[in-house]
Amino acid sequence: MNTTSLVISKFSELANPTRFLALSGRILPWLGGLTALLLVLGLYMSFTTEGDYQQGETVRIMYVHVPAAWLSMMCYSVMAISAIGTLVWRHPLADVSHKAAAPLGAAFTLIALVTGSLWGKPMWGTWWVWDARLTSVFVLFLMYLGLIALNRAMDDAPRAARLSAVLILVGFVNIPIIKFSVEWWNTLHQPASVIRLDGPTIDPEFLWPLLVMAIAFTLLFFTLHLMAMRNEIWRRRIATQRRMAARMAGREG
Amino acid sequence: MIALFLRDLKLSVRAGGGALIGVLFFMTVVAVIPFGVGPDLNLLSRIGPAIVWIGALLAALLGLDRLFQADRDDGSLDLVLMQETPLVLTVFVKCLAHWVATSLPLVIASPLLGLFMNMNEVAIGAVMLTLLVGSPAITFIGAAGAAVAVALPRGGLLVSILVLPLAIPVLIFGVSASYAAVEDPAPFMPPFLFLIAITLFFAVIGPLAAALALRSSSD
Amino acid sequence: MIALFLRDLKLSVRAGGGALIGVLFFMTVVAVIPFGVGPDLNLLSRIGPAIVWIGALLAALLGLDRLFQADRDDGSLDLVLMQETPLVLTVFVKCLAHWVATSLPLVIASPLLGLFMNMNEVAIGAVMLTLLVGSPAITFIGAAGAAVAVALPRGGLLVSILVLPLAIPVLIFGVSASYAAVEDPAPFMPPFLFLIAITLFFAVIGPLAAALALRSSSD
Amino acid sequence: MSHAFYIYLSYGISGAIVFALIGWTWLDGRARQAELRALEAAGIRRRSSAAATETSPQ
Amino acid sequence: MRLIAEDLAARRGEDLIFVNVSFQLTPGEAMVLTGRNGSGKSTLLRVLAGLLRPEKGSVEAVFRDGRESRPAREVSHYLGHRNAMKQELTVIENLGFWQSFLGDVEGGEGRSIEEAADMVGLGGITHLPFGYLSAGQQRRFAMAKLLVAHRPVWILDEPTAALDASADEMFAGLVHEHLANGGIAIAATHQPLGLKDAKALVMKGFAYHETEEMA
Amino acid sequence: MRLIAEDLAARRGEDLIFVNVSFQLTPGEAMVLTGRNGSGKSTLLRVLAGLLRPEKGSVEAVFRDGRESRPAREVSHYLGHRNAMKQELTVIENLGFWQSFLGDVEGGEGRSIEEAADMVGLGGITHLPFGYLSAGQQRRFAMAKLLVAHRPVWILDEPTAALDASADEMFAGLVHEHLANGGIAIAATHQPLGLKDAKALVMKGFAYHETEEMA
Ligand code: HEM
Ligand SMILES: Nc1ncnc2c1ncn2[C@@H]1O[C@H](COP(=O)(O)OP(=O)(O)OP(=O)(O)O)[C@@H](O)[C@H]1O
Ligand SMILES: Nc1ncnc2c1ncn2[C@@H]1O[C@H](COP(=O)(O)OP(=O)(O)OP(=O)(O)O)[C@@H](O)[C@H]1O
Ligand SMILES: [Mg+2]
Ligand SMILES: [Mg+2]
Repeated sequence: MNTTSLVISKFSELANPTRFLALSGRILPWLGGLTALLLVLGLYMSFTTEGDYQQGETVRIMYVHVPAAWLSMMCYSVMAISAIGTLVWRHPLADVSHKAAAPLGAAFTLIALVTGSLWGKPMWGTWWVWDARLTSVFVLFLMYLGLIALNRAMDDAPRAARLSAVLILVGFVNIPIIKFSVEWWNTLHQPASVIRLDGPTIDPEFLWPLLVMAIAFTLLFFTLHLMAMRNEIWRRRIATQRRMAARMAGREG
Repeated sequence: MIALFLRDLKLSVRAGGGALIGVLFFMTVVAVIPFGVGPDLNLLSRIGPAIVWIGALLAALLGLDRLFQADRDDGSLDLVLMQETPLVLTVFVKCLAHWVATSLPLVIASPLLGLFMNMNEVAIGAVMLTLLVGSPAITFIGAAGAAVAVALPRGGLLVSILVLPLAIPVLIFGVSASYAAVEDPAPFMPPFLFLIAITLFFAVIGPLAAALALRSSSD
Repeated sequence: MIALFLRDLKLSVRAGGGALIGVLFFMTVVAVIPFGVGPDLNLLSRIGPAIVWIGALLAALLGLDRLFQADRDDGSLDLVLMQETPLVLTVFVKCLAHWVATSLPLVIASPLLGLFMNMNEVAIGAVMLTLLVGSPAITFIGAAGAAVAVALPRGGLLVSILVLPLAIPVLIFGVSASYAAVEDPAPFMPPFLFLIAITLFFAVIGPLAAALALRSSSD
Repeated sequence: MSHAFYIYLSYGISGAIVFALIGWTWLDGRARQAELRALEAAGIRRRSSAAATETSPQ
Repeated sequence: MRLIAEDLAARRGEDLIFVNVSFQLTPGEAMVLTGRNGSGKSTLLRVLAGLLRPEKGSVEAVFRDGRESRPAREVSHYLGHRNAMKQELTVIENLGFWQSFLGDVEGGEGRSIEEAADMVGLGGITHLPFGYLSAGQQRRFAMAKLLVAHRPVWILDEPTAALDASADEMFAGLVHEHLANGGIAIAATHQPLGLKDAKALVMKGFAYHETEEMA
Repeated sequence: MRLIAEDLAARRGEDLIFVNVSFQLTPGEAMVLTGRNGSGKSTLLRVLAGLLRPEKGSVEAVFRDGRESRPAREVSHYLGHRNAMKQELTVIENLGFWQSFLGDVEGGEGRSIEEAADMVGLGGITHLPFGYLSAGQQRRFAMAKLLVAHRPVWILDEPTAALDASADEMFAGLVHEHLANGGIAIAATHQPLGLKDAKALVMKGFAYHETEEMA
């Protein structure tokens, strides 16, 4: 059998992860530095601005809560796009992408849940209510955990990637539910005041720190995502090489 | 296709005991709740529809994970995947058979449970109707989970975790339609129509996703 | 024996089961409830213990039927049956492994779920304690059912008729002990002691019956 | 409990989660690279690097 | 009708199992696959049956001199290691199900269940539950499944494992008749199948270190 | 140690499968069981392994000239049609489990897992999940199971189904070594096993009409 032709035909594909590693290695320091800078700036701004006359000092929780909540949804969207990449183009990087993103999404969702609860206690008088917004976020958290569990339960990486891609796409219905739950059902939770069609209705006093923090969180997500993807690629390489080593040993022995 | 439907029906009656274990579990749930809320008949009849719906939802999960696994284990799944008939259709028929074998008995048993929960006639009728319309949605969405579970040697709990979050809307609209039928101000039709819409939606999405998962998990 | 215990544990953790999944499953079930009965915190805390117990029962039932079937299908059961070690002991160890893999995580997670259901500290403690003591009974009695299921390839129906009615007393005593801990007049100890008695009884009867069924089923 | 308590707690927990995330990703990467180096040292080279050098002149 | 496989390559998990497998079969031709354990026979058959997506290449059934082509899986029977029969159902129920589920592909007609059972030498015990049969009897009825619905291509994975000597002959007879009627058969085997004039393909297995460039 | 089967009879469902089977095997002896499909080979082996209760008769392993006897099942390995290995676990985990679960019977010692894997010709891939192996590789590891724990009696049901030619030799070698160490082996088979000097027992199957008087 002619093996060189195969090596060549596969070479274009293989170039992808390799090129990705090289490229991301160059970008990462810059991205990380920018993230750190913006995070510091955002934190500074969120502690120096005025409090709200109605919500008092607790409005500062918003600067963490809202970016984390946005990120929890954005992360899922990133995963959904990668899932399409897996199913339609069968791109190995897409597999890696949504596998690496799931723990990040779970973490951001957890932050949104925790800060939301901590905000709810002084504002609503309770840690937790079962309203549509809160519950749909909780469901999102469970879906992240379910996906992580699914990925861990299978050691055949390409197959696990395809299956979780199907699930990610089916679960995407939850995202619009989270986004619009405050409008479809009447809940305790705030309706959107920043991202809406007729422009933000929020006081610019709060808008600036919020925006800076949101950008900082987004960059943080991308930094971590790139790092996690690199880790995942390395993990697969190691696995393949281990198998190969064992098989070669088996042949010679 | 009819052959497939009949075979699956025969199998679940003969081997799984699907119908009975579902109904029994259902009755167990309903029997235990009064311990929690106490013998307050008013309260019971108030939460009745919700309990019946939750019981039905949980009962539908039992056995769902084996929907495709049994076929994989004996090699039938291979032959099914090879055929010209669209896989989506095959999955759809399998879902129907599963629904008839496990959920339909629940629907039929629900009036009895409504009586246990001291619900009035209208409420019982409404619960039965919403169950009849809504429970297929659970089966369809469950099929997607079961198809994913085929790749796993023992799907069990994982399937339910993947499926339950998606089943929540069904529960919400089913329960609210049942309540709307009893309480005057709320109209019955909007949530009920929504329920129908969800079922139709899942009847398309579920088999599609399941077919996709089956194709990509075959090895 | 320890090897068997570890293997069964590994299998259920590896194959899409495992502690994480059990807890997740439980959380999903609990998260579903408020959608049904509505976000009334008082009501939730009242039905809380019952819900947690039902969730545990369901989690125990899912996958229990495959306890011996998986071993029979791949031929391991034959080898297990041949050994000198008493079969009762083997069954007992398998039950323990199944309990550790699926029920114990639930027991450990139950305080968290209690919080979600807005239960107070005493109720949470009581539920946890009763679960710890009562859930093995469900596993043991389920093992007998699973063994019968292996014996009768078409005995599905029989199993469900066998297992659930026997599990109901466990559920009832567990739930009523939990409530007794919260509500003043009712004493906690009598139902709790009863629960312990039931568990001990089933810990003997269950494996014995299962061993008997397995021996007479082999073919 | 004052509002400050809730504010600092929420910043504290968020910070902890973020740091845990960063730390885990970082350490994971370090561990993977170490493993790769160990494999390299054991003489198992990726075939592709060899293949790449073989085929690139063509 | 011809069966054309072109430049097939397949992987299992992360490892390439074979590359560059090409062949053509015309009506009446058979091909026998041999090779060491783990050399990729079953993998190739599953690729032909459309159950594994090939890494590269294609398998097609071409009709009317290339003017029409269909995926090979739609015109094939696949008999794998597992029998695809339900233990709980009787043989009649099992075969009846496959007969009506599979249906006939144009160009031929399936036999009746009793006739098929007679042909595999087990007429008269079709009323037994499948789980009550011996290993060899189960395998024979799995072969009867090939007869109850018509498919021009048979893909067989170690069909005669568990069969006794007389059954080997019975099986060779079945395949010869199928070939005589213009069928095509591909079988992986470790035992002589008694098929004369069959093409042979020897799987070598792939040296693993040559294929690792993907990771 | 001797293995003594006396006047065995067994039924499956309602039908008697065989009657009056008696034999004795002493250390170093092997017995090969042949017969048509469905003639009762597997049934006899399952009776010997204590998995089916005989209708009549007994099977015993006798030690020290009859002064001590144990049920044959406790001193036997049984290799049936199914491999008794878990798809989800790696080969090491599978073999390790059986090694410590089965333990050694006095009079011998099991080999280490790697050694056993080498002996069946598959050293080096024991870290793979069992489900990833080809049919023949799975069967070989099922044989390795016989080596990791010591049992004087081996009961083998079609051990070489799915094995390639080189594996047949490997298997014959294993059995010969076992016999040379004072073991006993009983195998049902349709293929020549390459065992010289083995006793032979041909199962006839019981003509159904002859047994109806029992019903
Ligand atoms: C655990 C409880 C909570 C969860 C899971 C949660 C979840 C979310 C989510 C997902 C968003 C993003 C919505 C969007 O982009 O449209 C959001 C935004 C927001 N949340 Fe929460 N939240 C919780 C509690 C609270 C509490 C207690 C408050 C304050 C009283 C609050 C105030 C806000 C505000 C002001 C926004 C920004 C809305 C906007 O301008 O778009 N949240 N929350
Ligand atoms: N579980 C069962 N219940 C009832 N009858 C059975 C059962 N298993 C096997 N039989 C019948 O017992 C007879 C002997 O079966 P057995 O499996 O011993 O045959 P065998 O000699 O091993 O055949 P093969 O070569 O096909 O493996 C067969 O006629 C079969 O139909
Ligand atoms: N599901 C799987 N995942 C990963 N690798 C697999 C899987 N199934 C098989 N393999 C590997 O693929 C290779 C080829 O297997 P295959 O089953 O095609 O061999 P075979 O030629 O049929 O062997 P046999 O004669 O033993 O049946 C083997 O090395 C095996 O380890
Ligand atoms: Mg094979
Ligand atoms: Mg046999």
